[in-house]
Parts: sequence; structure tokens; C-alpha cells
Amino acid sequence: MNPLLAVENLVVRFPVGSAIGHYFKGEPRSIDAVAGVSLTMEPGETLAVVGESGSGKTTLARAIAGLIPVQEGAVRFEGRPVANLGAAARKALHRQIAMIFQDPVGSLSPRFSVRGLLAEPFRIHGLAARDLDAEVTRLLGLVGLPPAIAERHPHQLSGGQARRVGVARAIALSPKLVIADEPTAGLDVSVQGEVLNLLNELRERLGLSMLIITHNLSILRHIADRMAIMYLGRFVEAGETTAIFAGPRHPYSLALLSANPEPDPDARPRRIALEGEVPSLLARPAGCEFHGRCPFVQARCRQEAPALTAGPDGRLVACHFPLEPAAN
Amino acid sequence: MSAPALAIEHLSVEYATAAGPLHALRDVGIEVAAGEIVGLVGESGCGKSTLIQAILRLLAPNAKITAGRMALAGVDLIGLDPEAMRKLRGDRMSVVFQDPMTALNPVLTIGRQMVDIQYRRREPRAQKRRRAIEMLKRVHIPDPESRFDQYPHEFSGGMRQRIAIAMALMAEPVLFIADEPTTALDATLEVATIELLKALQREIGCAILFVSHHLGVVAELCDRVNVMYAGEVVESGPVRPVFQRPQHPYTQRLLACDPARVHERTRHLPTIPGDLPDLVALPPGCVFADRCPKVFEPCRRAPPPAVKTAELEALRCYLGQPAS
Amino acid sequence: MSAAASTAKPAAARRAKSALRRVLSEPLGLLGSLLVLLAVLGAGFAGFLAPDPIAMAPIDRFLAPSMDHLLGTDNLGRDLFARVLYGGRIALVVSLGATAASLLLGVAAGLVAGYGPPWLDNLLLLIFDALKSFPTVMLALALVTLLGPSEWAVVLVVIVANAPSYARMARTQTMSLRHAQFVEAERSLGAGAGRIIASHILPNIVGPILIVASMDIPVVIAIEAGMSFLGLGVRPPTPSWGTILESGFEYIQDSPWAVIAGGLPIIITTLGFTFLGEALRDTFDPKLATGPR
Amino acid sequence: MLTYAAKRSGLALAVVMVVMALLFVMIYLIPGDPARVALGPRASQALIDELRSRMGLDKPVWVQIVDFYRSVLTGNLGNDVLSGESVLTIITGQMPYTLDLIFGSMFWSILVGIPLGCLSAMRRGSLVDQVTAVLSVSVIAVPAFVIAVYLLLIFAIGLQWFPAIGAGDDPLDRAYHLVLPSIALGLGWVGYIARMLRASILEVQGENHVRTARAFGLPEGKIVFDYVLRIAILPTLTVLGIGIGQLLSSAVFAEIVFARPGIGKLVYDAIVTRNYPIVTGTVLVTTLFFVLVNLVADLMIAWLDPRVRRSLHR
Repeated sequence: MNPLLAVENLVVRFPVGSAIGHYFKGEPRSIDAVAGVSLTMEPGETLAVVGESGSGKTTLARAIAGLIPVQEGAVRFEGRPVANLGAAARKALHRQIAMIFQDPVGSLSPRFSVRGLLAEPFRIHGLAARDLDAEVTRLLGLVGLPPAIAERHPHQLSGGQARRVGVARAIALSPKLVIADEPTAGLDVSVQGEVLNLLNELRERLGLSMLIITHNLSILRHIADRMAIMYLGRFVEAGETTAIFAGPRHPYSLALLSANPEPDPDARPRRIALEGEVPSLLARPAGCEFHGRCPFVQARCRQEAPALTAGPDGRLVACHFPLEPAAN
Repeated sequence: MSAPALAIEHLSVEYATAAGPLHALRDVGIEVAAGEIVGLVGESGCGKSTLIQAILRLLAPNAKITAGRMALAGVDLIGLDPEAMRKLRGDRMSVVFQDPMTALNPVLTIGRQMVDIQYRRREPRAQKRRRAIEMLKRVHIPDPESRFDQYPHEFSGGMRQRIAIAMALMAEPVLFIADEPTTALDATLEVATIELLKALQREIGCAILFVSHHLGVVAELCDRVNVMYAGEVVESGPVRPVFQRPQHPYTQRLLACDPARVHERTRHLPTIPGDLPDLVALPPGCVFADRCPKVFEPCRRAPPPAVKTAELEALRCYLGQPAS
Repeated sequence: MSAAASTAKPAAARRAKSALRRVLSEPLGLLGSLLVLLAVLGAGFAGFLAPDPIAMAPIDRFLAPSMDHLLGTDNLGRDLFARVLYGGRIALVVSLGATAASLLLGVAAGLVAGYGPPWLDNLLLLIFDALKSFPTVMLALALVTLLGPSEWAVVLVVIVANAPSYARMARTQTMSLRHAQFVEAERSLGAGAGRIIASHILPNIVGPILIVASMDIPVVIAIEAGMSFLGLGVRPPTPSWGTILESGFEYIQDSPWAVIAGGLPIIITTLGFTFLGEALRDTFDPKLATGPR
Repeated sequence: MLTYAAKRSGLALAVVMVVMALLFVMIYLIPGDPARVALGPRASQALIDELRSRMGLDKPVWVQIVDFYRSVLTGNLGNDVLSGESVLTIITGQMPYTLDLIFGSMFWSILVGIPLGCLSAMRRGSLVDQVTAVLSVSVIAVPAFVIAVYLLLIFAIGLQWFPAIGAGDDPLDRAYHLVLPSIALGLGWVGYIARMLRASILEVQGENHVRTARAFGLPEGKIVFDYVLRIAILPTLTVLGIGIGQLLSSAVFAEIVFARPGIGKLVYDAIVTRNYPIVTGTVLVTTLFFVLVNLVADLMIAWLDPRVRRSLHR
């Protein structure tokens, strides 16, 4: 049976700089925001992709949702190709894959009322014949919003309310896969809990699979079955969420996990400090691209790029000298 | 014992709005001793930014301080005339804001801006330039000599924030206000910036008022913390009692909600139901009453006074107080 | 009609009424509206208010304003008051019509350039810039050389002069909204380019452009009057403020009345529309308001 | 910066090519035989045919296009129908008078407009701000040629303080003749510059880096003139670039109203005498002048804005 989603060494390339800059100053003509990523998702599963800004996680999400063209590799949803589709096929796909965007208020069309926003999916796919008001009320109920909110406009909603409207719109046509780009970004801590509870509840009730894109590690524990850590357009580690939290094998994973201080003064974090900053995609380091910042760097790391290899327990790591469980 | 770097007592600030006066800050008391790092924690809409603007006396035109005293190392700030206040800023008291991308002037080199803010010092330019480059080294800016004459857009977000910190600490102020300095940064960068702030504070010895809505960062960096809700300081004291044995129900819920604190996977993360109170038509009793799981009779009658307890400097809650 | 549409109508009407009240509450807005009203009524009721604008009476030429000739007479003895009123018709019809046309063409071209493929964007940008490079008068001269002077020449000049700037504005705003998250959200729902442009981009960009267009009306009135002044616009004997001013200029040594009669309505109308445009912008875009906000 | 300059100059060149194409279309392809139009309705068919061949109208279209571009690029804009003199020399002869007028008006409107704009921005909401706002809006609204006619009526004809005709000989006399026309042209621009600069300053003052400068206690004067104006001036310069083009238009009126020599008068008379080579030549020269001025303005702005001068391709 085909997996729900299959991505095979996907590459998304963006043109950059100018032709003149290229010929005279030898500036590169393009950058690979996603440089060879593979993953699979089974129905009902929730996968999280974690990474800092510039890691390419949002580009990956947009490529899977069929919103941007793909240069190499393939994306297949239930066996059928996703990337570079014709208009009609892509439209049908958008009923199956829905996306929730980062800015809760900014992802809602400013001139529309909440009612108009929630009716939009039905109008786009020619289902306006249904009783739209009933659908709107049903969706508002699903995400825990009072019917009275239907007449309000996006700028009259709080961050939490706007996020719920975004979720309601995404699940309007009962998609099989929901991609959430930074679902808790811009929300206060107390509201973040509400959003995570909502996503978990909908996952059970509607049997959704979810792809969560975030840089906030602490929310992953509560929502993602499996997770992958992305750096400069590639996965450096992937596996069971609880396992990775218990024992990260890639130095970058350890750095990310330990960079999330708990609100307890006595929780002495065993933190590894990273040197410098994320290198620019225009000047990708040689060998393992993380070697410039890695505290455990050795000679081999500078020449040879490590492949993403599976360990005995199925954990994927891209490091010549993965951290032993005892080490952390 | 020298005067505290910052002493605020019973400070109230109101905004004139079409719907009537908005009570943004009510009876706020905060103290930052010399050489201490004090945290200010609260969610959006709790009055953190209004407080900072009040301290800097850079409030919006429709805002005014209606009550209270504010002193910077013993100097009264409220009574000061604008010109004297301007002289204080950037000399005895400096600030770093949240968004590094827009904090620096885009058309002036960082060197030019770092020399400009030393305008009070009667020194040759070369000396000011040396001090600026020295400061850039201390905030780990690689190769500061050549990057001195570069423009802000030629630096990454993380570096720009370190440059802003260097500018603020160059004058070795008495009080350094950090207004959510790491919120816009990635986690690994945030942690590195916190480590940098701790090191610089030990070297320079200035007091820091650190504002953030990231509880973990405050717990690691600060000696004492003030928790704010809807314009009031509801609980303040040393970091350990506040974070490990919080008394005020809001602080308890806030800590419970933080996903980083909940270790085992759960589908029902704690939340704080309800919305923020309307600060124009204030509720008669405690502002948190409608959302408080432990609300009881006195809470609706009158706002609880700030009371000192064994471990806390101030607790604005009737719980555990002798029945008044 | 789903419930949404019915509830939207009263809300929109309410918003318009309150906006009108705010516009009139401003001194500039009030003054502007009055001047514009004066011009519109004058043009509208020209027939009733004044005698025949074309009737010539050479012996009565260069008369000063009097009861029977409110603004005096010109070099051919024609009643200036009548000519000014009838001239108002041409000015308003041409300027409002031409502005509407240039708005329509400009915004459409801008939307296509902003949302279309890059090569189309560059091509259209090139055309916008080329059209805008013609100084307005030179444009008028070139067009009139071949098409002959007429009101249509004026309309064409206004369109070629103004449409490119509206197009550029529409293009820039469309480009910025194209990557806005709510547009990408609509695309992720499966919305086609047509729907996105019509119901998501257009409503968000049309506001500021309308305000700029309302502030351009005085410029358009000036173009009509200017071209008529140069004999490139309205053909005599049809009265236009420009031709009245030109006849006044020609005989300026003999009598000032035609110059005054020709210049006054242009000043009144352009000031009226400008003040009205200012007040409109203050109510809809308070950020740039002049008063103490 | 180099790439920006190259791209921008390329665009300017492309615009010129398109302008010439549009002009070619206007002259040769719009209905009505140019030769017949040039000679007027009473000319004989033989005369028209002879002119047609001289103008190369009988050749295939693309040959005409190539001839047109080659002749224009080599400065041959055809000859004056009456005097037979080269159009280019006639135009360049008259150009200095118009340039006096344009740069004279622009000069004083900048001198008055910029300080006015800064003042009303720094004292936002004060009486100065409101009076400046109303006055500048009014002078923008009223067309320059109406102002010109009224200035002529009042100061030249009525009070006779200034000459009503001509451009004057020695420099002092030329300046004396420039007063009224440059006021007529420049008045609207004072208002426009003041308003543009004011809006731009207010916008920049709202930005975070100004709040940072204030938090460091920098004196208000330094903040406005060094930190804010340096950014706020950029959009105003763009407007000045475009403004030169509009000034060309109003210059035509000023030259007619004040009977001054210049390309405006030249082209106006050419219309009356159906001297079309002069008309097309002037339109072409003024448009090229406009494109050039805008190119210089954009390059100057790019040089002043380090974000473009030192653009880093991240």
C-alpha cells in the first residue's frame, strides 16, 4: 500500500544574484534551499521538521504542498506525484493537502469576514451549493469558537482566535494531510497550549496526519510521533521524538535540545555552545557542513560529508562520530 | 549600601483613549539593586513596554504618569526636566530593543553610530573609535577593525543584536534595560546571547532589567523576577521561590502552561481560559479574578494589596493572607 | 444571496455615511466639498442660469462685470458668465471621464504586470516608463499633430499621462501582496489566479490608488484647460475655461475681465477637488494627516 | 552598485528605444499620409509624391524604421520645413533659454521647499505645520499657467514691476526676466517638495532606529538632520527627477505667456505653421532629456543609499 506521503531526495533551487554579478564576480547563480531530503509519512501519523531560520524547513513544507516548483527528486502523495502538476490536478491535490501558515492574522485575507474566509474553500472547489452557513457554524464549533465571531474581520481577532480560524479553514474540506508552518509562532505561552490541544484533538477526531514545521522544540514532545532535524537544507537526524529527546546523536541536535532552558533556576543545562552562526547558503562549507560550529569536530569532518545512515534502532544520523547514548 | 540602580514605587500610567482613560500600569513597584539582574515577565498586553517607555520617559504623547516615584541611582526621574533626562539616556541608562533588523540606522555605518553615541565624551575621534572597536571585540564580532566601517545590512540578525548590546554597554551605564533582546533570535543564538550578557554584566557590573516572555531564559539569567499581569506586578521576589514555589495563581498557571516544563507527552496541556480584562472599565476586584481557578469571595470585592511574605517581596493575592 | 452579502450591505453603507461625516467635519473637507458642489451645480444648470454662451455682440466687447453680464464680456462681446458655466461641463465631464478611464486601464495593467510572469512584468514596466517619459505637453502636441485638436485628444493625453503611474502603483502593491501569507494561503486552498486577483488583491490595493486618483483630478482639469489654452483641446466656439483664458491673454492689454473670468473657475475647481482629496486621505489614511493627530 | 548602475542604464536605453518606436508609430503609421499632412490640403498630388519619396515613405516599413533610428542616433532629426535648417541645431539653439527657466524655478523651489518641509515635520500639528499644509496644497492644485497669466496681469501689465516680454540680454537682465516665469513654475514645486519631505520625515521618525537614537539621548537636531533626513531625502530626490519632466511642460506655457524664447515657444509656433519635423524633433529631444535626468537622479539616489551602493547578495 502506498505511504500517505513519500519524498525522495528532494531539491528546491532558487535563483539568486544577477547574471552580471555571476559573470564578473563569479557569484553563484542559485542556492539549494532544500538539498536532497527524503521522508515518508503513514496515514494518521504526525511528523515534525525542526530547524533554525535558513534551514529550509518552510521551503520543504511549501514544496510538499505543491505551492512551489521542484527541481530534482520527487514528492508523491498516495503514490501520485505532487510537484509540477497541471492546474486541475494541483487544485484537486489542494483538497487533500491543507496548509496552516505562520502569521495567525496575516494569513487571513484582510477584507473578508470570518464567515467569508471559512466559506472560501467551498466556493473555490465549486461546493457553494451546500448550506454554507451551516458549514461555517460546524467548523467554528470544531475549533471551539462562538458563532458570533463569524461577522468579525481578521484585524478584530486575537492571535489565538485568528489561529483557530486558520485551522478551521484548513480542515474545511476534510483533507488527509495538514501542514502547519510554525503553528505556535507569535502566540503567548498560555495560548500555545490551547493550539496544541486543538491540533491533537482534531487529529484524533478527523484521523488527520500532520506535518509540523517549527523551531520551538518544547512543543514537539506533545504533538509529534517522529521528528527530523534540518540544517542547511538537509536532515542531520531523524527518528522517534521521545528517543531523540532522550538521546540525541548528532551534535547539532544536542545543541538545539539544550538551547531550550526550562523555567527552573536549578535546572543546570548540560549545554554545548556552538561557535559562530549558520553559514550562508551561498558559501556552503566543505565536508560536513556543520563542522565549522561543531565542538567535536575532527579531521575527517572537514573533508568528507557524512551520509544519513540508519542506526540499529532505525535512527537516522548524518555524522561520522555520532554521540554515544552515554555521552549525553 | 549605594542607592538601588532603579527604584520604582506605586507607579501608575494612563493612556487617554476615545473610550476613556486606559489604566495601563497600576501601583507598580520594582527595584533593581546595583549590579543585579532583575527579570520582568509577562504575556502580551501586561504593560511591559509601557513600563520601559515610562522609565526612559519616552511615553507616547497620549500617555501620562499619574502617580508614583522613579529614581535612577537616587536621581528622581519623574521631576527631571526633558533636557536633563535626555542627558541621562545613553549615559547612565541604556537600552536594547527586540528586533535587531530595524534597531540600527540603515544608511550609517555601525562605526559612525558607535562614535555618535559617545558625543558626551570630550575625546579625539580616534580614541572613541578604539573604544568602539574594543567593545565590538568583547561581543565577539569577528575582525572588528574592518567591519567597523560596514553598514547594518551587511551583518546577520545575531550580530546586529550583539552590536546593539555593545553600543548600550559601551557607556558602562548604571542601568541596562534589555527589552526582549533574544525573542527574535533562534534558540542557539538566544542561548549564546544570554551567556554573553551574563559575562558582560560581571565585567561591567551594571544592573540589568531583563524583559521577556520566555520563562526559561529569565530563570537562567536573573537573580530576582517580577511577574506582571494586565498592568500590575502580581508576584515578585528571588527567582527560586517564584519559579519553584509560586504563590500567585497566575504565576502557577503561567509556569504550568510552559510546554518546556511538561516532560511527559500529553494531549491536554494546561491553559488559562478566558481573556485579558478591559483596562478602561477595570473590574472592581482582582484583575485575574475571572480567570483564577482559586477565586473566592474577597477577590471580587476589592483589588488585593501587595503584601510581603516570607520568601516574596510582593504578592498581590488574598490567598494565604490573614482574613482582613 | 447568502447571509454574508445581506449583512455586508448595511455595514458598508454605515461606513460610507460615517466617513462622509468625518470628511465634512474637517475645515478643508467642508470648503473643498462646497467648491466642488459650486462647480458641479454651475455646470449642471448652465442652461437655466445664463444666456447663450456663443451669441456674439461685437459692440458690447470688453464690458466690465454688470448685472446683465455678471463676469463682463470677451473680445467678441460674448457673455463670460455663460461661457464659464458651459466651460465647466467640458472640464468636469472630460476630467472625471478621463480619470476613470486611466484608473481602469492603469489598475488592470498593474495587476497583470504584478501577478504575471517576470518577462511580461518587465515588458509592461518598460512601456509604463516610456509613456511616462513624455512630458505631458509634448505628448499633447505629438498626439494633436496627427489626430487634430478635440476633447477626445484631451482624454487620450490624460490617459497616457496618468494611467502609467496608476499602473505602477497597482503593480508595486500587487507584487508585495503576491507573496503575502494570505495570498499563499488562498493558493494552498486551490484558488486560481483570477479569483486571487479579483477578490483578494484588488480590494486591498484599490483604496490608496482611488485616493491618489481623487487628488489627480485637479491635474486633469489643468491638462484640459492647458490644452484648450494652447488651442489643442476644445475647438472654438465651444466654451472651455482654457479658451476663455487664452482669449483673455490675447487681449490682456485691452481688458482684464476675460483673464479673471477664465482663471477663476479653474482655481475654484482645482482647489475644491484638492481640499476634498486631502480630507478623503486624512480620513482613510490618518498616518499622513496634517492636523495634530 | 555596479550591477545596479548597469541595469538602470540598460533600462534607460530600452526606454529610449521604446520612446523612439512610439514616436515612429505616431509619425508614420497612424492614418493620414504624413506628406499630405505636412504640405496641407491644397498641395498637388505630384508635389506630395515627390515629398513622399524624399521622406522615404515609399520604402518598406522596416527600412523606414532602420532609416529613422539611424538618422536619430546620428543627430539628424530632419529639416525645418520653412528654413530647411537642421532641426537639431534649431532646438539646441533654443534649449538654453528653457534650461534657464527650468533650473531657475527648480533651484528656488528646493531652497524654499526643503526647509519648509523640515520645519513643518519637526513642528507637526503646530500653526506653522497647518498653514504650510494648506498653502502648499493650494499652490500644488492651481495650474502653473493660470498662475503665470495672473502674475502677468498683476505684476507685468498692472504694476509693471517686471517685463512682460522677452528673456533679456546681459545676465542681470536675464535674471530680471526670469523672476515672474520662475515663480509661476516654481510655486507649485515649493508646495510639493515641502509636503513630500514632511510625509517622508514623519514616516522615518516612526521607525525603530530613531527610537534607538532617542534612547541614547542623541540631541533632537542631530536625529532629524543627520539620522532621519538622510533617509527621508531619498524619495524626495526621486520626485525631483520626475519633476524636471513636468517642469518642461509648464515651461511651454510660461514661454508663451511671457513671450520668452525657448523650445516651448518653438514647438508651439511649429504647430501653427504645420512644421512637423520641428514638433517631432522637440518631442524626441525633451523626452530623451527627461529620461537622462531620471537616470542621473536614480543613480545619485542609489549612490546615496548604502543599501544599494554596497548591495550584498545573500
